[in-house]
Amino acid sequence: MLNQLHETCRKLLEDGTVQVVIGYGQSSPDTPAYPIFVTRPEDVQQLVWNNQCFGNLTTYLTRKEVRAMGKPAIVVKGCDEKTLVVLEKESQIDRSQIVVIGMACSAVGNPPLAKCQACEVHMPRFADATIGQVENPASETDGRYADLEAFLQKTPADRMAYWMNELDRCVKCYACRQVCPLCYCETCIVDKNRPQRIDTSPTLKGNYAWHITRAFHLAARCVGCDECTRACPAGIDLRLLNLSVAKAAETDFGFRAGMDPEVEPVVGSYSEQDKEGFIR
Amino acid sequence: MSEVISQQTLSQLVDQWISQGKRVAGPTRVKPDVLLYEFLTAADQLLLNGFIRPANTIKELIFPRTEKLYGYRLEGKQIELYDVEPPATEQIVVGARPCDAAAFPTLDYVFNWDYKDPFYRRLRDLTTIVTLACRDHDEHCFCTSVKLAPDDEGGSDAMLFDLGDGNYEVRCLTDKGKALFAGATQSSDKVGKAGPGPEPSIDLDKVKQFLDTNFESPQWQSLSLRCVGCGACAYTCPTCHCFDIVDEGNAAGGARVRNWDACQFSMFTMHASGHNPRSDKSQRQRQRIMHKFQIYPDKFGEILCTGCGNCTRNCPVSLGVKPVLEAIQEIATTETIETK
Amino acid sequence: MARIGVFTCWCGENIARNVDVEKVAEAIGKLPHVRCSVAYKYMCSDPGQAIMREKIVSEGLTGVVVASCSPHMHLKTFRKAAESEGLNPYVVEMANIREHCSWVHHNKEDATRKAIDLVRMSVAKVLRNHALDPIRVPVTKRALVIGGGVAGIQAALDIADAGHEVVLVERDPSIGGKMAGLSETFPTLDCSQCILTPRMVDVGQHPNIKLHTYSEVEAVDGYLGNFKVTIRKKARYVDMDKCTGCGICWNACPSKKNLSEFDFGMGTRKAIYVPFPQAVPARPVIDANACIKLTKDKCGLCEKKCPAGAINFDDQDELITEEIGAVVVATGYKLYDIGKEQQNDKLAGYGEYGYGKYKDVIDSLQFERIVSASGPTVGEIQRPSDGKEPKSVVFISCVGSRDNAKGVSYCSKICCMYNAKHTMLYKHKVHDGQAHVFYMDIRAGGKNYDEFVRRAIEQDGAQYHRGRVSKITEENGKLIVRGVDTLAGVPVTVEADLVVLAAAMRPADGVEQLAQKLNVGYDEFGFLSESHPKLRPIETNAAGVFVCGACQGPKDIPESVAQASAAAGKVMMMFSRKELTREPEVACVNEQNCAACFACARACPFNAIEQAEIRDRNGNLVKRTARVNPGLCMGCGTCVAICPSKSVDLEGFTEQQIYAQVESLV
Amino acid sequence: MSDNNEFEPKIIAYVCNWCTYLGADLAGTNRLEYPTNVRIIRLPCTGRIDFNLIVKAFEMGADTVLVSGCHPGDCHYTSGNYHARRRWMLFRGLLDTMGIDMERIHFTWISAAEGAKFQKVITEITEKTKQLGPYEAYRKVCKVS
Repeated sequence: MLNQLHETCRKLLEDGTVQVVIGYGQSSPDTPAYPIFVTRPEDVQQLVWNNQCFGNLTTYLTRKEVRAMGKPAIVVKGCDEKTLVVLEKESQIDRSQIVVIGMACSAVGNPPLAKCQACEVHMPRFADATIGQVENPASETDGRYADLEAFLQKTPADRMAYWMNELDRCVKCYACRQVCPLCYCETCIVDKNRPQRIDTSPTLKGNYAWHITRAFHLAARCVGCDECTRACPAGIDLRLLNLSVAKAAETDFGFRAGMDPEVEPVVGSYSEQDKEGFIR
Repeated sequence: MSEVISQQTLSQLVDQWISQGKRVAGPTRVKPDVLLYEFLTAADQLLLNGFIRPANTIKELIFPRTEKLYGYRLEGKQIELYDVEPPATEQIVVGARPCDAAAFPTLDYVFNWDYKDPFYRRLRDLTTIVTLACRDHDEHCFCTSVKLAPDDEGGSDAMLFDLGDGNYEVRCLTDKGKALFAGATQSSDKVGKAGPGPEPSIDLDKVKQFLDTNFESPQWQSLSLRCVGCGACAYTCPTCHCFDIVDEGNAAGGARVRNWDACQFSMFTMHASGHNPRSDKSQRQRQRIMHKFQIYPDKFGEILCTGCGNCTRNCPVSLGVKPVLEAIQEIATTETIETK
Repeated sequence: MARIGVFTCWCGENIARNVDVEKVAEAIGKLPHVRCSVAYKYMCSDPGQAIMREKIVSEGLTGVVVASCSPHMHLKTFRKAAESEGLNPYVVEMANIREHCSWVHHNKEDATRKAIDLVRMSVAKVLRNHALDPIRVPVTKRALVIGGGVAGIQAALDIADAGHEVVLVERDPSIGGKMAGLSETFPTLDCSQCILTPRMVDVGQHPNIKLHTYSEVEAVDGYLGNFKVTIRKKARYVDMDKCTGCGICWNACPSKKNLSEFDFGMGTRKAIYVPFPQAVPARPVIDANACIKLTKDKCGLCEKKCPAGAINFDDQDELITEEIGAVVVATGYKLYDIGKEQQNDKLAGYGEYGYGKYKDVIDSLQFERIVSASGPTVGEIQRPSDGKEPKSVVFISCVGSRDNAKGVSYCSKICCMYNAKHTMLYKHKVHDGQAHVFYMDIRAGGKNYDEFVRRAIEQDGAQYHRGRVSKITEENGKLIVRGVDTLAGVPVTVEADLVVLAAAMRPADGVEQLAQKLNVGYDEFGFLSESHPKLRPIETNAAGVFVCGACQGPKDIPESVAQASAAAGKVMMMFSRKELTREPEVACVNEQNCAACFACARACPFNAIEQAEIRDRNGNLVKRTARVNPGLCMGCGTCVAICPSKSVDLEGFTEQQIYAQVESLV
Repeated sequence: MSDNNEFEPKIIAYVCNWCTYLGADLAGTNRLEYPTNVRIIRLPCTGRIDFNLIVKAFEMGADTVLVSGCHPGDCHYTSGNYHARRRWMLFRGLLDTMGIDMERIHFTWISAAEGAKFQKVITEITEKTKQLGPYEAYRKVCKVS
């Protein structure tokens, strides 16, 4: 599998199809793999593929420094690939100008990450080249919102208490935003101060406003790669927030971000038949 | 001869401090997979055994992530400014890593240089730091590369050494430290010893040489390419101390607050005009490294890094100081070979 | 430095009774940036406005708040007053302390406290207001009229007579629409063609009218006053300039058996034909599907015979563009299909009436052709099956109309009248014949309408049965119509020679696609939506696009004509100005900050946001961005709410203004 | 607050200019009395009402927030309220998870003709908020240490 990856990338670089391969490198086994940018055929050996390849590399596709390197090939897992669907819908990428190398993935992390438990895209679906086969794609896909549903067993008051405790640890390092492939705004709303909609201070007040905003700006866009959660140095479970909006989008509109390139995004469109039980 | 304290007595001591209304902080598990320095409500929350490297640092106790500088009230057409109550509660950190404590002597320079920062000094005076000498280290640790050690005493008021038998040797290094443990220890002939620490992997002189001569190097581009531009490294670094000052309030009034800021944010150097002198992330990564290993040393004679490795540990893409320095070292070597 | 003036109104007792206006003025006077704060009995009165104007000058005010009634009441008034002193009208705001305060709260202390809050909010807002200039858009003084029926003709002539150019687009080979095919019209029984054809000729000859028949609107770009319309001129195979309309060609044409659209299939026509003798233009067109030359590459007689050499078998569709300033849509109607086969599944159709199965079950428009002097039977009433004169005719109303089960809930409005007309026309030609009408209700509102129906019943002896027809069967040459008379409460069976079904009126085919091109709304039935049922019945929500005639809902001729003239009037209003000015409270994109995700463009109800590119001097792409077309933007602000980075803002309701209001609520 | 020191809720209402604002005007014209607690902020359309405004209202100490506009089909801008409705549906999912008290956010359609409904809604949510008491939880969030 790794050889095939190396060969594919070497060819792409050799025949000039792409100028850079965005893939995973690793300093030592069983440490988290990190993004590397291979530009010379002889360096493809640096590329690795294993269950430590957590990152969603698509976040680099919209960065000017990476764009400047020329046409990219990018290594994606099935889950990361969903991001491409959204990015294209939002006209951030031109799919024809990107070579997508899809890796068969049974799960990342040991034990596997929460998202992998309910993964249904072990095999990338739209890749230009798909590498490998999934040995044991064990996953009960209906458990997609299990953690959220468990959390919602708490009373609203307890939920409030939980988040006050969690968000109190947020230092506003914005790792959640910066690592997110869909947070590509030129200037984030929290960095705009006329008016100051969100307090920039890492106080509970500022953190609430920030995390509500972050999660909601990803409404019906977040593909659930959970990079924000993984990136958070304070260990805040942002996944729950993403899930809650995703669940609303699925239950109310049967919409799941990144799954079907054909369907129109939920936000920015409407149906006269939309439910409105909560409105009087 | 040495002074020792049993685990049990230490715990009693901690509980006693808490009951005295002091703010006692130490490494603790806030979640199964989240280890942080937090204020403790009971001694049993304190973690001292095994390899303990909290994701945050104790700089927060002395240089808070957000700090009110003064308040203002709007009365009709008048604006009234008022000072904030200075903090008065004594703070004690127990089980801090020496690499966290070692940051403070370095930080003291910048906070007591042309302007003596009263907020910093106040909390510095109120805080007593009890470190625990390291026995173990992980692949990110590199204190030995920045001329520190697993038992570096810088910034510590007292240092504990795990004797492995349920007792700790206590070395009181300052009067604050002495006062803290007065009467709580017994003499013993057991002498604690720190672990060997990581093998030094970085030649700082070589690095400095590169920095002095390579401000415009194209290498910065590749060194910074994978950085996503968040503040995780700076905010979990014991020595990073940049801040931003903002006013927050409404029609009734508000406050001027000082918040942590990080040099990897694209907005960090954004001018009001819209011009950004560090518009490219390679410039920002360069700034971070240069500040720590050239600018600060040139100005204060101290490296702005304790080799704790938190930047890499907390980096979503495992970047941080050590990998960059190692890369620089490699570049420097190959370049010197080429020049030969 | 901002200098705000606040003017609190007593509104006589209206405000002062429940709000301590002096206390409000005093409290507000203490606010930062407020230079003067006065209360007066009637701010909207001349002396009241005079006080405001004087202060604007003497205090050099940069912003004004009037605390009085609803902005819907007087905002324009006070903005005008400010403007008269050279202050930009858009730095004037109001605080509604009457409708929203003094009139709904009786505890004076609480009401006063609330009033102070409301004014404080307005002061906070006005501090963030800035001068705005009305948006000026040039007007191309040419109108497009879509549809050449009686409504389109009327609108076109009115506009053209006012001295403006009109482009009239008609889908069929001739203008005239449905009315040209009618025999006589209710309630006067005057000849339809006699009224209409002179107007058609006027259109054909009018120097200001550019007529495109056999053409359709392909695309519409631009906005109010500045539309660019692409028109498809369908291949006609006849050179309009060379052709003299002499008729040799269609006399020569051997392809006879083509059903005439104009006669609704009651008659036939040649492959090369003019729909009817009085057609405008009186130039033939070749039916490509019927023409032997075009289908089998044989014949070509017309080409050989034509003295003018006007036949061109190589003719192609042609796309032309017209620059116009306003659009009048008059696409008219068609009849409900009746038969089981229906265009969309919302409609059910009637199997039980045997339409399409029995030759002698026809619809009303087909009957019009049968009684019409210009029709296939030259006015002789003969039934389709055997050409015999029907001695008994049954007219059934509400076929489709008012029948939810069939998918049409509305009343088609004109059927009651033309049923009555049909019974009379029939009786006048077949004196020994008997007309029956099955109806649900008789709706004859209108000048001389009910009298007309009474005449049909009382003088011409039409038998009216109040009830529905359940089934029609054919037995030895007779149509057995089984119905019920709900008044008598008895079942009724009529042996008829001919049955005429008054099918529901439906919008013409393709109107929904047209509406989408024009950005005009339409209802579940496909009728175009006016922008207000009472006050803006001609306008649509697309600025510069007007509707008239049956495309907006069932109408008879007088109504259609009246509405058409109204539409023409609206167009002339537009054209009477050098340029149009629009409220400047529209959205504006911060193009430097826009991330070009175009969520705003997706959400904009008016398609006012386009994808634009910013290029440097050398034409290299710097970035892409959303851009608002101020000519199209109506200022709803949906884009602002949807933009994650708030790179688009709405003048008059900017983020700064709104947040300042909220943050003043301390 | 009135002289008696019973709790007087702070209610911030974001309403559209063409329906609910006019509905409130009509309530006034018809002299329909309701509690003084509500503070109306006029926006052109519910489509313009951003969720950050709701958060800001709570930060400003609102005990209840009302968002109101034109009935479906009546939107002055044809579809602004439909877009708003969608966003609210998703937003509620989030707030619910965050433990925000959903009884303190009200969405209504009030047309220009429904002055009586405006009176009813304001009276009811004021009463409701009085029962719920001050929104202590969010005030705790906003208490800047």
